[in-house]
Formats: sequence, C-alpha cells, structure tokens
Amino acid sequence: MRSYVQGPASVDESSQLPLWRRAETMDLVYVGYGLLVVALVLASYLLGALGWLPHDPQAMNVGLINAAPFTPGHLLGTDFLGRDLQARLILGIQAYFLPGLLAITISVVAGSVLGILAGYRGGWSDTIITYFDNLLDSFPRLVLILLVIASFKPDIYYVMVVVGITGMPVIANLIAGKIAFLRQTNFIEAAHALGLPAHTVILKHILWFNCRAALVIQATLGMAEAILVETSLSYLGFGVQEPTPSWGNMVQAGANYFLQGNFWPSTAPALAILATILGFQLLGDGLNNLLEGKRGK
Amino acid sequence: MDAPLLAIENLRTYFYSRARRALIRSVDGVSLHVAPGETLGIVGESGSGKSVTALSAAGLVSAAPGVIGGRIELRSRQARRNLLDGLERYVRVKERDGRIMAVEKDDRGWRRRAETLMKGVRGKEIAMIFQNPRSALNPYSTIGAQLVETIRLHTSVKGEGEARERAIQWLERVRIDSPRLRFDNFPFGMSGGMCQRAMIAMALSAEPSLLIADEPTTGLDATIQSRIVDLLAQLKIETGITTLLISHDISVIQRLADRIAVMYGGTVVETGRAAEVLAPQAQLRHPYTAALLASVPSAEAIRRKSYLQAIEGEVLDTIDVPRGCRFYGRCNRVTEAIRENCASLEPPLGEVAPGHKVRCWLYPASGKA
Amino acid sequence: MSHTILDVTDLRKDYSQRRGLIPMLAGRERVIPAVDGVSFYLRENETVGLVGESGCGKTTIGRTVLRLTDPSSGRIVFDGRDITRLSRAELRPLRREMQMIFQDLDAGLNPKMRVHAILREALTVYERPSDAEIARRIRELLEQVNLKDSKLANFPSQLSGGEKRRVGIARVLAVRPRLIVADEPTSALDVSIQAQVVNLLRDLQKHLGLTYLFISHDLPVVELVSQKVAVMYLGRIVEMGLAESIAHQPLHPYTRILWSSLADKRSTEVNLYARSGATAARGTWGVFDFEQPASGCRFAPRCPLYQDKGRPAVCTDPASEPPLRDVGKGHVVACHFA
Amino acid sequence: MKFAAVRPVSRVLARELAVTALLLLGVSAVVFAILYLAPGDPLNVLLEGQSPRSELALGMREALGVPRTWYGQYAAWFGKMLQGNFGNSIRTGLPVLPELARVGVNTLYLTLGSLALTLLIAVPIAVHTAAHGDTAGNTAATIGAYILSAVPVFWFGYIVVYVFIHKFGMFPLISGTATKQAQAWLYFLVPIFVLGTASGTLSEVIRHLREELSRVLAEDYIRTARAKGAPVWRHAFKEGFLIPVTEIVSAKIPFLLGGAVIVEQVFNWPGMGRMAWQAAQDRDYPVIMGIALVAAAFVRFGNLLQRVVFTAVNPRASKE
Repeated sequence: MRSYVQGPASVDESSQLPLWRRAETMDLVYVGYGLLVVALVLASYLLGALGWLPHDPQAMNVGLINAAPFTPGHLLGTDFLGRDLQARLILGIQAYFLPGLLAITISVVAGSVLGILAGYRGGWSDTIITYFDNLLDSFPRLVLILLVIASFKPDIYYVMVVVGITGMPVIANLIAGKIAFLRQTNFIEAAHALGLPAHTVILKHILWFNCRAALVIQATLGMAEAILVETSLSYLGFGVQEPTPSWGNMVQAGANYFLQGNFWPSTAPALAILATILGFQLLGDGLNNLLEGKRGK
Repeated sequence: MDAPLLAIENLRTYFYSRARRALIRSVDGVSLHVAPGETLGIVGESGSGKSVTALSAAGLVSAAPGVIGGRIELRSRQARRNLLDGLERYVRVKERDGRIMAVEKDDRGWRRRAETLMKGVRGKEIAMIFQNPRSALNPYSTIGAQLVETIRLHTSVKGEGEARERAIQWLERVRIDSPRLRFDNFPFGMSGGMCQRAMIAMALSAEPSLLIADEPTTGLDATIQSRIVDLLAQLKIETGITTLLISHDISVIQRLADRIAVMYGGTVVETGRAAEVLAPQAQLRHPYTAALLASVPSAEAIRRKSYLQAIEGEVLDTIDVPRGCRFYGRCNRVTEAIRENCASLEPPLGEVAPGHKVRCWLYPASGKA
Repeated sequence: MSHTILDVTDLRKDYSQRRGLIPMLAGRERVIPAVDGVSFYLRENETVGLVGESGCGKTTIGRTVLRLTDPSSGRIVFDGRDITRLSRAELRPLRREMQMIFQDLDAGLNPKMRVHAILREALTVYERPSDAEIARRIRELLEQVNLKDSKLANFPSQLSGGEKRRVGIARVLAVRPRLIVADEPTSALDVSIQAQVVNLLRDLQKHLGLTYLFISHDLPVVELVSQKVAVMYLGRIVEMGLAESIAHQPLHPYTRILWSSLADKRSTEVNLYARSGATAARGTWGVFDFEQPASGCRFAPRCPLYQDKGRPAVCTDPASEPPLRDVGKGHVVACHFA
Repeated sequence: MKFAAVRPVSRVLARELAVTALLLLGVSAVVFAILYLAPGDPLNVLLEGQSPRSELALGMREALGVPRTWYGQYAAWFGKMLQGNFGNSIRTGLPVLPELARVGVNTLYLTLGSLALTLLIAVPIAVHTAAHGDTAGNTAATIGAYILSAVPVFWFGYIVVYVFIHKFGMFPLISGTATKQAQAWLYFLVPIFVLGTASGTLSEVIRHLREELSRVLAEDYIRTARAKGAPVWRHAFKEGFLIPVTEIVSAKIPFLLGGAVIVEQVFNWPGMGRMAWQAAQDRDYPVIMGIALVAAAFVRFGNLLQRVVFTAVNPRASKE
C-alpha cells in the first residue's frame, strides 16, 4: 500500500515546495549522512592542521599496546606501539585532504575546459577530445600511478596530478552532455540569436546555471576516488611513510596483528576509510537524485 | 444500439505530482461506450485525459497511482469481463465534500491482478497504435520480425514460414510498397508514414476486436497524415473493426469517427453522433466544443484576414480542478442566470437530443439531472 | 511600396556529416544540401510564409538568414547591408534588429532562471538601463504579450505551453527587433492556444511594425498571416507568390498535393465508400533519399503529373532541373508543365 | 537480403580496429612521454639494454646507435616493441615480455572471474529494481552493495583470510608452492571473491544497469510490446541489458586491473599486479612499462569487443 495525499491545493504555482520536502526519504538519508561525513572530515582536518589532538599521535605507550576501544584515556584504543588511535586517525586525514583537493581541482577545471571545447565548439575539437578521453581511460589508474612512481618518485602530489588528469574525461563528458542537451532544446542557439556574447553563454548559462550542481557532485565523487587512491598507495607502501599516520599505512601496520586476532588497530582505520568513502559516494548520488532529477528520467 | 463492445464506466485515473504534493486528476469520472463496428473519436487538448483514458482501457498506465476506480467492460466474442474487476480491493480513497483527497493503492498487488485480467485481451482483443511510430516500433528488430511475433502470439498461424507470408500480406494491405523488401527493414531508415503503416499492420494482424488508435497522425507531415487517415478509413471498411480513436486534431476525428466524445480537464463534456456534434449549424453544443471549432481558421476568416476566435486563458491544469464547471474560467457563454451554478457545481452530462449529451448548465436537460 | 528589409540570393547550405577522425583525416565527408539555391526577399512590415514538409530545409533557411549558421554560398542582405560574410563581432549590433522565435517552447528559457531574470537579461544585452527603466520595460513587455505579473517569479518548468511561448516572444521583443523569423511558432501548442498566439503575433506586427518570415507547416495559419507564401521541397523553393494565389490557384503539383491533403482532412463528408477508390489510386509515397536526389526535377519521383503524363523524359533529364519561372503577378513556379 | 547487412558491419569493424590501433599508438606515446620526462634517463637504459649504473660514456652510446632526438628515440623504442622486445627487467635481468605472459594468465583469471562474480551479484539486483521499483528488499541490497563497494579491499582481504584460518584451519595464501589440500580450489576462489565484491565496481555496475534498464523500459517501443501482449524482456533485452552490460564490463576492466594490484598483494597472488608493485618498489621501469602497455591493450581489447557487440546488435550503428 502506498498513499498519495492531496496537499493544501496551491493555486499559485510559484509556491513550489522546498527541495527537501519534495525529495525521497532515501535520498535525504544519503545526503544527510554524506554531509555529516564531510563535516567530520573537515573538522578533523582543521584539528589535525592546528595540532589540537587528544593525544600526541607519536607518543608510544609500550605498556598499552593494541588496546581495545574505550580503554580509559584512549577512546579508540591504541596501536602496536601503544600510540593513540584516535589522534592518529584524525592526523591521517592530512595525508589525503589537500592532495585530494588538488586532484579535484585539476579534473574539474581542466575537464570543464575540455568539455566546453568538445560540446560548445564541436567539430574537430570534439573528435580530438573524444579520442583523448578514450586514451586516458585506457590505463588502469593504479598501474599508471605505479609507472609514474617508478619513473619519477613516490610523491603523493605527483600521484594526485595523475588522479586529477585521469579524472578529466568524466567531467568533460558530463559538461559536453549538458551542452548537447541545451543545444537540443535550442537553448544555446536562442542565446546567440538574442546576441548574448559567447563568454556569457558559457560562463553564466552553461557553467553556472546548468553545470554547477553536477560539478559539485562530481567533485564529491572525486574526493572518494582520491581517498581510495591515497589509502591504497599508503597500504602498498608508496604513500605516507611511518611514523606519519595515514589510514592506509595504519591498516597495513595493524595487519600483522590482525591474523593473531588483534583486529582493532587495523579495523579502526579501515572503518574510517569505509565510512568516509561511503559518505562521499552517497552524498554524490543523493545530490544527483535531488538536484539533477531521479535516475533514468 | 447494439450492446457496446467496450463500456467504460466512471473511470478515474489519477497521478501524483511530487513537486506540488498534489493529485493530478487526469481522468476524473469518464464514461464511454463503443458499439461493435463503430468508431468513437475522442477529441481534446493536452491534459484533457484522452490518451490516459485509452491507456487505462489497455491497462498500460505505468505511473502511480494510476487507475483508481470505475469499470471497463469488454464484451467481445472471446472475452467478456470487467478489466478492472476487483480493483476496489486494492484501492482506498478518502473523500471530502465529494472530492477525492487521498488515495491509497496496493500498486504491486493490483498490477498482478490486472495482468491476469488482461491475459488474452491485450494485443489479442484490444490492439493499439500510438503516435510517433518511429519510436513506437522496436528499433532493434526488423519490421517483419515484429509482425511475425504478433501473428504467432495471437492467431492460429504458428509456423514461421506461414507467419511470414501472413505478415507480408498485411504489409500489402496497409499499402507498403515492395513488402518483401520492407519485411527485412529496420524502423530506422523508414519514414514516419511507413512506420505508422507497419504499426497499423502489426496491430491488425492480431485480428483484434477493438483497435485503440492513440493520436495516430501526430508527429507526421501534413501530406503523410492525410494518407494515414485515408488508410484507416479504408481498413475500417475492409475489416469493419471497432475503433477507439484519440486525436487532438478535429479534422482527423471528423473524417473517421461515427461518434465523438469531447474531453476537457479529465471529463467528457460532450458526446454524440459525429455529424450532429460537428454540424456547422449545431445549436446545442458545449461552449468548449464550439470555441474549439471556431479557433481553427475557417476559409472565411482567412479571406477576410480577420482575427481568430481564440479561447482565452490556459488549458485546465488538472491539479487545480475547480469546484464548479471545469470550463467556467474560459467560458464566454456564461449567463447571469446560471453563473452561480457554473461557479460552484459541476454540471452533469445531460441529454439534449437523443444520443447527444452535453455537460453544461446552459441546457435545460442538464438542469433536470 | 515599403523598402526591402531582407534580400536573399541563391542561398546554399550544405551540411557535412562528420563521421569521426579517420574519415576526417582521409578527407571523406558526405555533404548533404539542406538548402539548395534559394532566393527571396521580404519587405518591411510584411509577412512571408515558408511552407513545406519536415526536412525540406525551411528551418535551415531561417537559421541561415539570421547567420546562426554560416551559409555555404549565396548572399544575404539585411536592410541594405551584406551580412553574408560578417564576422561574429560585426554581426552583433545587427543581431538586435533580427530575432528568431524557435519552435521549441523552451528555447532561450534557461530552466534555472526565473521569468524575471530571463527578461532582465534580454533587456540588458545591448543597453545598460537603470533598474527603474528595466522594471518599466518588463511591465510593458508583459502587457504586450498579455502575461500576468505573477508569472515573473516562476521558473520555465512552472509555466504552461502558452505562457512559455509568451515569455519567449517577450524575450525577443525586449531587444526591439525589426525582423522576426518565426519558426513553427504554434506547432508545439494546443489548438486553443495556437489561435491566441497567432492573434498575438499579428497584433504585435501591427503595433510594432514588425516583419515576419513565418515558417510553418500549418497551411491555413500561413495563408492567414502571410502576404506572400513560398513552398519548399527538398531544399528548393518550388513555388512562390501571393498567399491567395498559392492557396487557390496553385500551379506546382506539390503545392496542389499540400493543399488538397488539407482539404481532405477538412472535408466534412464522411462518405467513405466514395472515397476508398480514389485513395487506392493515389498510391503510396516513397521515402526520399537525400543523398542521391533524383536527376532532373526532384519532385518527379512523387509527382502525380509525371505519372499522368506518361513519365516524360524532360522531368528526369539530369541537365534540366526546372527553374523558377515567372507566370505573372509575381507568381513563380518550378515545373515544366505549369 | 539478409547477407546485405553483413557488409556494413564488417566495415564498421574495420573502422573500430583502426580506432583501436590509433589509440594504442596514443597509449605508447603517453608511456614514452612519461619515460622521456622522467629523471635518470630510463629511456636510454631501455634502448641500450643496460643498467643506468653502467659506465658507458656518451660517445659509446652513440657508437651503439642510440638516437639522440626524442622522435628518433621514440621510433627506436617503438620499433623494438614491435619486435616483441620490451627490454629486460632491471631486477632479474629476464626479458619482460615472456615474464608478463607467464603471470598475465593469472591476472586474467583473477579479473575475468571477479567480473563474472560482480555481474552475478549486480544483475539480479539491478533488474529487480528496474522492473519493480524500489522495494524494501532491493533497497537493502543496493545499500549493501554500496557499503561493500566502499570497503577497503586490502582490509577485506584480511577478514577473509582470518575467517579461513579459523574456519578451515588453513592459510589461503598462494606463495608459488600451493599446498595440495582438499580445499585447494578455495585458494583460487578467495581472491576472486574479494576483488569481485569489494573493488568499488559492484555499486557502479548496479547503478548503470538499473539506470539503463529503467530508461529502456520507459521507451515507447516497450509500451508497444506490452500493448501487443508480447513478453517485455524479449524486446528490452538488447538495448536494456546486452548493450549496458557490455558497456559496463568494458568500462570496468581498468578498475579491476587496478584492484588486482592490491588483491594480488594481499593474497600474494603471482600476477601482473604484484609484479607491478614489485617493479615500482625497485623502480624497475622496463617491467612496469610493459605492464602498463599490456594492461592498456587489454582495456582497448575489451572496448573493441564492446563495440563489436554494439554494432552487431544495433542496426543503426552499421549505417551511421
């Protein structure tokens, strides 16, 4: 049984219901959770940057190694050297936060430029950019990153440049698609016919009015990607090195004790990764459903 | 009049606007009868509910809540049943002042029930053609394969080769030239008119009792439209098929329909024999029908380069359905004597002449009801 | 007689079908002539109707004369000025004088902008009026297109079809154009709304002295609003003349078919038995292949006259596509037998 | 009549092959650019077949015929690759290509297996959601897939390993000398299970399939199929299922190859991913270059297959 209830009949159509009341509950749950995660990450990043941590993340307490959560004094327990996990988790955000922003910036800015060239100019540029996108999509991202690491050096910023560049095609396709849609309804042609200059059409109408939501969504999903890459690399030993904490190397460091039954030191950062990536992904998908219309429509 | 082949009684099909948190009263108490062998034309503008009525009859409404009330009685030789039988078990409505304010529907339950009711009816007894034939045919399959599928599903012809011959015969009957070549064509690369012919062939090849033609000429070029109308007229003579024809184009209805129902805002406002409803000198006509006919440029208007008689205002929004007559806001024939009625009470569909009914307070017959 | 505002000579527009990088590099591109040598002119404050089936190139003409797309060859003179090869920048000041109403009701209406913002933007394309002036002009525009004030706060998605059309027209009027290309301005609207819009367009012409190139497939409406009508078939004008003569004394077989299909639909007779024989004789219409137009007269493959006359060779002679011939009173026709 | 359709398809196929070749050329150019720009002159090492620490003087290099201009170097490098010479591993000294062929099979098995598993899980969920709308069951399944997709693969691997130790009392790591035990086949399934569920592809496959299928089910021609009483799936299959599945499979190959790097590391699986990790550790660029090229070729091959299916299924594709 589903019910459909007539609301107070609104004669004035301009009084549209606010977004959150029109939305489906699941989408609101997704976005709500996502925003919570973003807020936590942001706050933790700032705490870490300012050094306001509950404990010294490097202080070892050999008497209290691999402590369980809720141990007095260590809310989230300790690792194999007796270091406070909560402090290290908060500090671990430093490893991906700024590099992730770099990757997002590269893919959003460069992807937008390519998308506009492909969609707005069309013709030659469209063909070439399509090929370029296909080319970038040919490489498994991690393999390309390993190639760069082997050839240059294992630097997270190098890696994030690669992540940013390989993230461009998605954005470019998205924007080219939006432009194609606007073209279909003769929107762009009508703007030209009126005499609006190209830069107004591109910046104001295309990017600002019609792509901003999609770009925010893609940036959100991009952050999830960046976290995935950073933690994977740290796990593989190419990212942040001990004793500086990163969620990836924390999982790796705890792994040796994992098989002996000490799950927590490895599981705590893994759950942090899980919760955060999930948060960014659900935020992206939820926003997509809210702002860009439900899937399929 | 014969017992109707299809009798729709008090059909209600509602949708729901999430954006406005409101019920869309697309079809709001429609009753129609189609006698065997006749063509009933439903004419109306967008939002009048004419297409939704047709889709409801074929059980093809996909949005929720969909059909919430009424009867659709089919009385063909093979199947006699109410296609909405037992609907009330799946739907609960809450009314206030005679107006439905909330609907509860077990959509999945009803869907399952409706599918059993429709078994052996949809496609077999009731065939349908749609507007935009190029997108209505499966682009991934040849014209021939789509016809053969229908023939093998619904007729006694089951063999592949036999069905193929039958399909080619049908392509000939809808006057597609070189049908043997067209048989292997995909809809892509065929003109809209050709696709509509194939569509008609496919619908009729099931040898149905009732053909529902939903805007069969919309989206086609003027010259092609006229050919399709010719074809439908001729097939009607050849096969004598009962047809429910839906169109916004009065001229199409005029050419093909024996009887007409004019719809506005989810209800039938006028129904009667085509010749009577559309007769140039008709007096007892719904103001909407009259205005609709007048808004098409007449030869006289063109010669004198005069203004068109437009109906002021916008097409009724079936969310904000007024309490009184649905056409009241745009009507130019409201008199002081009936104004109060028009504004507050929905007029009934009253008989103004034998077989001719009009939903308007102007006519005394309505007053009696 | 008032002066010529738009003069189009031998206009051609080819569309090339781009098929990816490889054929592009190999230089293999298919060229489809959408408009194939079309000439006509418009006098100030007059309406010329352009009719034809979909795909005949009438919309392309509209877009090309406004230089929304570049012509392949030919000459377009607007108000005494050759605009065929003007650059985008040179064209801009002229743009405000020539505007277009698109078939698509949503054209030009940014779905994310309210009506007020849409009109405001249109008013500030060429000028920087004060806020008070903008408010005054918006009120004036609303009055001109007969739209309620309350609609200013709406997004396009909250408007009905007729309202969208009115906003679209107001947006165009905001720049005070002299020539308007109206591309199927009523075809996306309901019958009862079409009449309103036709009346509105004629009112505006009267009050603002507009000139229309009225592109439509709706023959009665074209006949009603136009002084002159041009009939197009596959990229060419096949007949052109005063609206009355095109409607009542058509010479080209194609024009006759167009009008008779209308008459068929309009006829109040429901005598199907009498009709059925005639219908069968008319036969079916083949699909026309754009890439390989028939040699000679391009209408020959569908022409009843060609059939009736026993397929004369002149109709399919590759050397002689019939030119437009003047048959008096400014009536021109492209047929060997007219 | 039926054969007339064959010719354009073969022409489209030729076109797709040409596109693939062009893109592979581009792939080589990207790899070359990285090597060319990298510090430490890895390119010359590749061309000479010597380690960078060799004491060859510049003059000797020229004597050996190593070109100095970048395009000359590219041509020489590309020419060697065409002959199947991808250079020798710096660490082991073995030629790269045969080594890759040896371990590549393992990776192929891992990725294709996990792909099959992903589809096995994703398809029913997606089809059910598209056909019946959101129900409690499929919403839960979708959320489950989301969560599973966000699980870090490496940690998930440990969990599975742990479960194995305690459940089966054995250590399911493959270290070249796989022990012959009764449940040996499980050794091979575990990495596939991990990669197939937790690599982040699951939720995306579900989403893509669901969106495409919902879109197709709303098409006019599906309504026609329903109106004529024909089974809907028969009409929706090509556009709503076959095409999106091949699309998503082709699009997810690079992600799975990336995921393989980690899974192979966790399970000590002797595949290309593990080799890539080792090579990156040792800065063994001949090896990692070879892996990048082979992986890209694999991706392009998957894409080619997808285009072939699309062309064969879609009558328009062969005519456009």
